[in-house]
Amino acid sequence: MDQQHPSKNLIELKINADPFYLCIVRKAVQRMAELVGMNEQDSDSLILAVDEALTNVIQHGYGGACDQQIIIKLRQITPGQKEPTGLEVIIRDFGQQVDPKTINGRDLDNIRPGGLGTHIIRSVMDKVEYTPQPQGGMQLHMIKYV
Amino acid sequence: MDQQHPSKNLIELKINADPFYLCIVRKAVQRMAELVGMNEQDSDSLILAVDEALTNVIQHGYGGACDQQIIIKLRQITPGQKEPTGLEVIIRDFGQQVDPKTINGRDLDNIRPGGLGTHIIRSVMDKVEYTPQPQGGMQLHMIKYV
Amino acid sequence: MTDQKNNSNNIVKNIIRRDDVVILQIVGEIDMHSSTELRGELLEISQNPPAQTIINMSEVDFMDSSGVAVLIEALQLHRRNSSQLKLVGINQRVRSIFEISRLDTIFEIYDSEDEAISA
Amino acid sequence: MTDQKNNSNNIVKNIIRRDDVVILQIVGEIDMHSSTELRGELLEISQNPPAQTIINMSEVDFMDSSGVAVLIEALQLHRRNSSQLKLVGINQRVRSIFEISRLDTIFEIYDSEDEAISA
Ligand SMILES: Nc1ncnc2c1ncn2[C@@H]1O[C@H](COP(=O)(O)OP(=O)(O)O)[C@@H](O)[C@H]1O
Ligand SMILES: Nc1ncnc2c1ncn2[C@@H]1O[C@H](COP(=O)(O)OP(=O)(O)O)[C@@H](O)[C@H]1O
Repeated sequence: MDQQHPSKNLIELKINADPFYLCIVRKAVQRMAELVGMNEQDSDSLILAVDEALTNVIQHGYGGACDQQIIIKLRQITPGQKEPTGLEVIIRDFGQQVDPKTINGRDLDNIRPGGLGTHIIRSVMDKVEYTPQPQGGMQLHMIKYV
Repeated sequence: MDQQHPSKNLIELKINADPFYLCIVRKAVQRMAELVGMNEQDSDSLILAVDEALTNVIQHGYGGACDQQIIIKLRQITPGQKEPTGLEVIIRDFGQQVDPKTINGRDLDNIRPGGLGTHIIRSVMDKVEYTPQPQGGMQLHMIKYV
Repeated sequence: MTDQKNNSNNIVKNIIRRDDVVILQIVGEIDMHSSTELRGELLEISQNPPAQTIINMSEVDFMDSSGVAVLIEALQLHRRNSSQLKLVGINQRVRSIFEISRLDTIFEIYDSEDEAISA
Repeated sequence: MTDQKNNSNNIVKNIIRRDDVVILQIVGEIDMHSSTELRGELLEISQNPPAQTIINMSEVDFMDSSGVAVLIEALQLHRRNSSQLKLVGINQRVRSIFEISRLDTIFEIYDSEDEAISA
């Protein structure tokens, strides 16, 4: 990530794994979505997807241990030879590691509370990649193009 | 800062030195002020003081070079033997160093645009301490008690 | 949980109980933090179930799956009580989560409170 | 400056010019980023100065010293043109910057547009 321009249009947030702080991250995502020129509808779903990913880290990665840390990086993707404009979101935790293949929501026809987060993330984002980190914890790499 | 609890009720933000991102920091400060139980009026002035300090870094510390970095740390001060509840704000830049004694606003009776930021910061915050950093740049350490 | 967090931005703005209808107006952002307040309110309503509960969401700026989970739980409780749960004023900002989750087919959704009551 | 930043959240909501009064309604958060828009608008008004300009700030949620600087500059331009600049609807959220900066004594401040016009 951003070897060449270490801080150009990049925001980094470190928060406790506590739902109390989600609204701050949403505000940051909203502002970055504006920066890359996303329309309001796309921006709203992007905000939702990031919120769902963080909610999952809090719930499953840390099992509700609110004093743990989550790092969120938001970076503008400037249109290049290969890529269109977009927003890159990286979420890093230091919690439980899981096999990315096991991260799946419920059957949408089986109505019950829960099991919607991953559906939302995958339907909104253009790239979704979970990677267990060698030093512990998980990283979720997401991209949404404009 | 926070040796014992490296991440308990601490938020850290890294932004570019660009006014575009100020609104994100204000949202974070607002949420932290809520956390420490600040009333709305105090919270509003705290938000204003942090905004003014960042505006100064952008303008004077970096001279408008928007691709430079600012780090903002917000930490809850839990009531201890010596201190009441409050919010600690640390703003770190890597820009021009100045003698803290030279950071002063204009005479309030001499009405002209500008020169109000430091007045606001000093009248709102209970502690204001500028320190040039050995590794370059400045650090502003502020506290507001509830 | 971190202590000392006040809930200054309440999401339940207003509750009106008239005849056998409860109208609950919720506002703001409903996420994993604030949805517990909504859940408490809806569980309380289910203790003493009216013929219908109408949730007015026209001033809801954000809702995530924690909010949806609370609504689904409430819908199931209402069905068990043979009472009705209706949603009103779903705006553009929260419509997408209803669509992605296919909830627009599960909930009874109306444009206005009057329309919901007389439906 | 970083490019590609759209100004989707405009702070100038409405401008009404009637007889020799301009009423400018501004909304949202006025900081170092958004104050340039306000400055442009006020400079334009000063090009062709009305007898009085009234700035309605009742929907302003935040204002910092960048906003104040723009207002002071506009006040000075208006005085030079022998026209009046009046502020209306200063709410609790922006009152403190007026007090700390002692601007409540420099600006003509009124509760409503009508009061300002007839003053
Ligand atoms: N960050 C994560 N760390 C570990 N497991 C996860 C994570 N995110 C999702 N999962 C797994 O994927 C499942 C589906 O997640 P989701 O669709 O969001 O529904 P829910 O969180 O309501 O169970 C979770 O139940 C969990 O087992
Ligand atoms: N972060 C900073 N770095 C360097 N100089 C600063 C900084 N903050 C304030 N100053 C100095 O203090 C002066 C007064 O600041 P302030 O009261 O905010 O008014 P203004 O920024 O409008 O000049 C500035 O003009 C500048 O010389």
